[in-house]
Amino acid sequence: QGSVKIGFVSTLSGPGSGLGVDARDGFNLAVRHLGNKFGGLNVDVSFSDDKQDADTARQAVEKAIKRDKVDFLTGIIFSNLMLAVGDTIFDSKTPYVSLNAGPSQYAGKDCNPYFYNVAWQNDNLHEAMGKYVQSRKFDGVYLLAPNYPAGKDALTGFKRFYKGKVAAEMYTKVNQLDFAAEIAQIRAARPKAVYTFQPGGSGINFIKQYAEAGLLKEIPLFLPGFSADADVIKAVGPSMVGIFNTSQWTLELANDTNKKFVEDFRKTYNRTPSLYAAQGYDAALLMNEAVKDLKGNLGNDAAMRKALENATFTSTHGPFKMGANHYPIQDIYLRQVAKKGNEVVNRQVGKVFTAHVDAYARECKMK
Amino acid sequence: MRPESASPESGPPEPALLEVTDLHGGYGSARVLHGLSFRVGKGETHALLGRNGMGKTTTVRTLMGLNAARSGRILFDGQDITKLSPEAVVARGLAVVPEGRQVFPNLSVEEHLIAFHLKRHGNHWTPGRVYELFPRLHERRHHGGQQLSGGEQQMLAIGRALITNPKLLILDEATEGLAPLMREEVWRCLTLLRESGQSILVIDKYVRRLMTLADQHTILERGQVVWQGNSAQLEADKTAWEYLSV
Amino acid sequence: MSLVAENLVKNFGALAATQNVNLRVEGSGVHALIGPNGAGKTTLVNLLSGALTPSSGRVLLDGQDVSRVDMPGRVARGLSRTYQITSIYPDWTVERNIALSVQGRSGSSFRFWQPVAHERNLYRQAADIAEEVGLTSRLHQPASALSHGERKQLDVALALASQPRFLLMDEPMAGLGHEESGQMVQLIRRIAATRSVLLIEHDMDAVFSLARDVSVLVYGQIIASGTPDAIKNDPEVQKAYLGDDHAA
Amino acid sequence: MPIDLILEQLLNGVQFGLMLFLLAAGLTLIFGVMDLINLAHGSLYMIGAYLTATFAPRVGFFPAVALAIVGTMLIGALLEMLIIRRLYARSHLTQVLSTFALMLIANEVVRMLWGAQPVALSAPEALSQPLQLPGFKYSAYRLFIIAAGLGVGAGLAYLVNRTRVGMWLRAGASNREMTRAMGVKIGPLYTLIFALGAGLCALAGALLGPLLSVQVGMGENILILAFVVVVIGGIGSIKGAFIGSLLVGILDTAGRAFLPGWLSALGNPQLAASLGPALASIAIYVLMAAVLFFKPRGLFPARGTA
Amino acid sequence: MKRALPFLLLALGLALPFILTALGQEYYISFASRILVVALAASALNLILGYGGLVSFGHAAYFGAGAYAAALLAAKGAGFPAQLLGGTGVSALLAFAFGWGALRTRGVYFIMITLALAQMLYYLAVSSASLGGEDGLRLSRAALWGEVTLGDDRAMYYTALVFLTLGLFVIWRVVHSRFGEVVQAARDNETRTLALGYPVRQVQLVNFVIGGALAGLAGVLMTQLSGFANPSLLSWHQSGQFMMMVILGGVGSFWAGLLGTVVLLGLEEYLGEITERWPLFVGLILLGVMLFVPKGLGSLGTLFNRKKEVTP
Ligand SMILES: Nc1ncnc2c1ncn2[C@@H]1O[C@H](COP(=O)(O)OP(=O)(O)OP(=O)(O)O)[C@@H](O)[C@H]1O
Ligand SMILES: Nc1ncnc2c1ncn2[C@@H]1O[C@H](COP(=O)(O)OP(=O)(O)OP(=O)(O)O)[C@@H](O)[C@H]1O
Ligand SMILES: [Mg+2]
Ligand SMILES: [Mg+2]
Repeated sequence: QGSVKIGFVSTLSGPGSGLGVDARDGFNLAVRHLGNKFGGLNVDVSFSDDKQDADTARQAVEKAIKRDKVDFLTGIIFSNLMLAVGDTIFDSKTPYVSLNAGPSQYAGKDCNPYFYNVAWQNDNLHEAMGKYVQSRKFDGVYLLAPNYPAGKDALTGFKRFYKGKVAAEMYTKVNQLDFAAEIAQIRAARPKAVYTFQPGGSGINFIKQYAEAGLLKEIPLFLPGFSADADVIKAVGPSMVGIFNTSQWTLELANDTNKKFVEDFRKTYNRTPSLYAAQGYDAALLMNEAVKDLKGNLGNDAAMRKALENATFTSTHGPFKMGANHYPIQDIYLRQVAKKGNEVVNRQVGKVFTAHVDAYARECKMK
Repeated sequence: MRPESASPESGPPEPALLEVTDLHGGYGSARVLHGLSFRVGKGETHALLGRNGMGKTTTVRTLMGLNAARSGRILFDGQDITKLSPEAVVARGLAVVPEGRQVFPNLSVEEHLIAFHLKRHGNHWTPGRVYELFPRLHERRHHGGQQLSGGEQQMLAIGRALITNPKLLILDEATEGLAPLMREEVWRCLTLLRESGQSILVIDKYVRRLMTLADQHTILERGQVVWQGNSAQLEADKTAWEYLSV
Repeated sequence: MSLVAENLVKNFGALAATQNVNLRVEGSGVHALIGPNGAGKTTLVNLLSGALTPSSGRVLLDGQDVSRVDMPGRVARGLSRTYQITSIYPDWTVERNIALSVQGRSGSSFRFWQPVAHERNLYRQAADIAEEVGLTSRLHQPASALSHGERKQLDVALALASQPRFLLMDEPMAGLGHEESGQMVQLIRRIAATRSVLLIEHDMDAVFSLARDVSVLVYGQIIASGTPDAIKNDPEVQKAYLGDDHAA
Repeated sequence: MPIDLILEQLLNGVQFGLMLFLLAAGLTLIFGVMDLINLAHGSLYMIGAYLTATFAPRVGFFPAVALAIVGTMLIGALLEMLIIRRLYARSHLTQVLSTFALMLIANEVVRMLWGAQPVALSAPEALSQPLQLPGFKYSAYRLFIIAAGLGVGAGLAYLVNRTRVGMWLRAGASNREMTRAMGVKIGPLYTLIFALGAGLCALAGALLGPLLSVQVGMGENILILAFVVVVIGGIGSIKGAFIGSLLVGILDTAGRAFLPGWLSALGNPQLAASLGPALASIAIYVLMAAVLFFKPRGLFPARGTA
Repeated sequence: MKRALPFLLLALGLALPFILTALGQEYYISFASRILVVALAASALNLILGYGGLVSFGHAAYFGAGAYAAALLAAKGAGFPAQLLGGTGVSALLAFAFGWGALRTRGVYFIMITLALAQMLYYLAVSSASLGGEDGLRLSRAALWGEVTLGDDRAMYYTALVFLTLGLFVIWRVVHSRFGEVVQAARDNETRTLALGYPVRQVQLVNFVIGGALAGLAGVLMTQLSGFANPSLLSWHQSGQFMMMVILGGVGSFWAGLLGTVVLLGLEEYLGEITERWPLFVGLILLGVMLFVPKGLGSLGTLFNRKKEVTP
């Protein structure tokens, strides 16, 4: 009996490893739920650590392709690493199922038949928050992001849907530790709301300090979902209560897949799942669906592509639909951090987008 | 080689302060000391002589516990100190003015004297007394060790050893680099120390001067004792002077 | 052939280590500089050799102002020095130590390609110089295994190997035993036969047997200059430096 | 810009500087005084923060800080006796690689014990209300950090410059053998001081934890800043580290707070928005390069040490 | 034995792809190329650090600058030779400028100023949109001859092997020349070297530039190996890694760069395969080596050599 080989290359050590580990755990859980079989074939996953370094990622990917001859690749968290390994993967014609990285290049002009994304296009959550903040009609929003292209993209995404007044657009250092200066500026500028994107540790630093400064009660803070998910809540604690954020997935989504995922994830790993875990889970579901559709016949390129493009299954956030550029077309929800019992979690408080298509899809001419 | 016999008339042996027996040692695989024996009596001033590279400094380092002895025994004040660490040796009452001064560049003159001051053995030496001995140091007391002239550093090294109020003071080329007047100062000071009952082991190239200062002399040649005796015997013995090739 | 200090001043903060020193070292032979500890002798050597820049005043080498010329520049003009506290390459063999110095005066050191080990003449000259200072038997030993006295000899060898016309020697006898001191005196005499040597030394026997002229530095100032005999009998010098035992 | 805001930003700068000083103080003590380059310093900082985060929910913040300090000091002492003491006599480079190895090990051990995700640590309730200063309110907790930084600075300066222990330490740094030959028991002394340095790391970790993410590897980027501070000040000088950290803190904060404003006042706001933070990111490195260019041994070169 | 070593190594290098193919481990050809490229950069650092005694903690700056220069040139359509020249030249210029500033300082201050200069470059690359920010620049593999491009594993491997051999040969000649003698003298006793009449700073600067240029060359090769230039090539982690390799290999022993790279990358690769906790084991092994072989693995070789290599 054949098996389906999967290369899972992710950030499993170093400061960014929290995300990679969550995604991996979610992926593993799905594999277990499927009885270690995708469409009847045994699942054989090899994990490797990219150390959040582009060249290490490229090497790991090459190894998976050339040595392990994998049928699918997945796992990369960070978009800059994705872009570094993309060409290698596409040249080898191995389908890649992205469980997090959603660079605009691959959504638009560089879209590729071997790239499939179950998570989002990077701008999605920013856009959703832009739309929600717009709907609240704030008079003056303070925008803050780190000074590098991804930071600027985030604010561009936000402004694509937010058309109101921008109190200020401020760029911070990459990997910034202390935000006292920025917080003082914000306080002095008296905006009606603050939107920021700060990746990784800087994000946690910012929220902790914003809360510590007592500003959370004075000026509401809006964040993209990945800056206010279970991992961040665990790190910051109850002072986060009240923060709004947007996400394609929430703990409370009432479909069976999600219920089972959340419940078992908690049981197995003894922590609340994050959206990275949900995305990892979804990636496995997509692969399973495709293999099922192919009836185990993985060799055929065109058939594989068709199977992945047309896969229909219930993901952790409901029925999954792949767009023409291989990025999901999905609903995006509004969440708010709240106390539930003696736990602090993200509550689902609304829906911002229904069947949202990303902004780059138009530019994609899929070959 | 066998030590030239010191004459039997040198009197009954005083209780020895330091007694070195058949000492072997060196640096790693390089053997320098080949079975060295000598003794320094209480209150005695003892000179260790020999040409360059004969093992005088190595002997001192081995006494201080800075080099490990390969075999042999060092008794100090009745206790075996052969295997002790340098700090334990100092605690027993040895102090050294090392070859090459080795003052601490990042400590001021005053700090050298405060930091290592040990109150014991009658508590004779204090920073104040050291300044009396070397007024020049007093002028420079706030200067760092590195800013001192060569001679000033030498004075400081002596002061630093005295301040531990040792039972046995070891001076390895303590007058090196000192101007004649200053050198005289040191000799004068050693004479005073000697008169006050301080035991001293001294290494110096001014053999003539040592003859007026030291009670006993030991000459080293290639890590072995080749001659021992008192100043009068040294004065008289031609073979001894050959070892020193003066 | 002349080395001249002209109104040299060097201040370390408030301390005037060199105060308006005028000194002239000329022709072959030994010019001794003596003075109490801390008088500023080493400082003067540092100023003359270019290790320190003067606060004011000039250093003239063969009539040319070299005050702003760096140490390598002065070596190229034939001025070398030894160190009071020996300064050598402890991990290198004696031979390599000296060869390095020979190399400095025999062709460019910006040669990247020829293996230096093939330059036999460097090592031949090094061996000659080792012979001259009495280190032949130690030629292939690492300098770290030399005794204190031998290191002094090596220090002199390094200076000699750079073929100086002027040699500044800062206490070459310090730490040498009687025999070695004697050898060093011979060596300096030989060196000084064709070169100009400024000798700093506290060993008065050596100074008076070698020097043609003697200058006395006290508190940064030259208080006397003259022939050895004149200096020996100068009461000022006796009071400041020599003490009684060298009188007459 | 209103004067109050300028004052507040200055205070922010001082505060950020003292945050760095808490870490830099221990670093300069170990690095300048014991002549040991310790890359694992950041790991001890991390351990301090994790221990505080672990104890705080059970015993409250301040007792947790005390426990973390004691715990980290014990770990430090153990580390010194088992490994670090073999490194003093070695070259700086050997120390770099060995302590880098320790850092890898510490990261992995912490990950095994606490997991890969960041853990929570909040400021104590008692310091949650801002204090009214003339002109503006300021976080009580950040004021507390300022006080702690000043206290640590004064204490260390006294220890190193005024006490005999400090003199022994400095002597040992320049010439270990001679210091032993003067009767100083360097072994236990260094264990003690290393533990003290570890304690300072723990204090820094505990106090910064409520403001910064407590996660694996948290010590590494901040360690670089601490090194910058130490080097600007002059290695081994507590005073230097203090002034250096204030300079870095104020420059960094001012760069972020004022530079974009000034640049846009000069013209193109678009350019200012991106040039400002770019300059701010490298400002402290420019400062360090400039200081070392004109004063190659830092602002306050410790006497006689290289 | 000692004379034969380089030739044995070269023979092994030439044969390696065939051996790997025979073993069915073709994937490791590309891994071996990476080792060769990184070893070139590490050996260049060994020239500065090991022989020159200057601990440069900003070596990634020259490595990364070479890479970015090559990527920019490639985007303009320049071929491989132009990229090599351009990358090496840019790094040499950069090393000249940085070295000129940094050589005023010594010891730990030198470590930190080189770090600072490299960090500036890093932040420049991260925040500059025209350099691609975090994502960096992508480039397509250059043509070597005819149809063969450097995208081919073997072509890349042998290209890297040629340049590593060349680089090591240059370093060997430099180290054993008159110039190299002065470089080492300045490391062991700077004051005396000045007093012997050597222009120490100029010599060190030239040596620094040679090292920087070789690192730039390695950077160019790196872009061809990986297909991109990105900020992590400039980061302090990268500088640190080069340093670790040289120290592990044995500072100032000729093979330090190669040895350290093989061992460190090999360990990471091997341990990464068998356990997720690889950093723990890498750490333990490095610590063990440093405690028991403090002068680095290269010093083990001197057990067999009569002539002692000199280490600072
Ligand atoms: N660190 C060392 N390693 C190896 N050999 C050494 C070392 N230090 C000294 N030696 C050797 O040990 C021998 C004795 O040296 P030592 O310094 O004890 O002589 P010394 O009598 O004090 O001479 P000096 O009068 O020149 O100071 C010499 O031959 C010297 O070469
Ligand atoms: N770098 C420095 N900084 C401050 N003071 C210094 C420095 N170098 C020397 N001095 C001071 O300058 C004076 C002259 O020192 P110098 O070393 O020239 O004396 P010297 O005549 O060579 O003495 P000696 O015979 O003892 O070697 C001394 O008082 C010394 O303390
Ligand atoms: Mg000696
Ligand atoms: Mg002097």
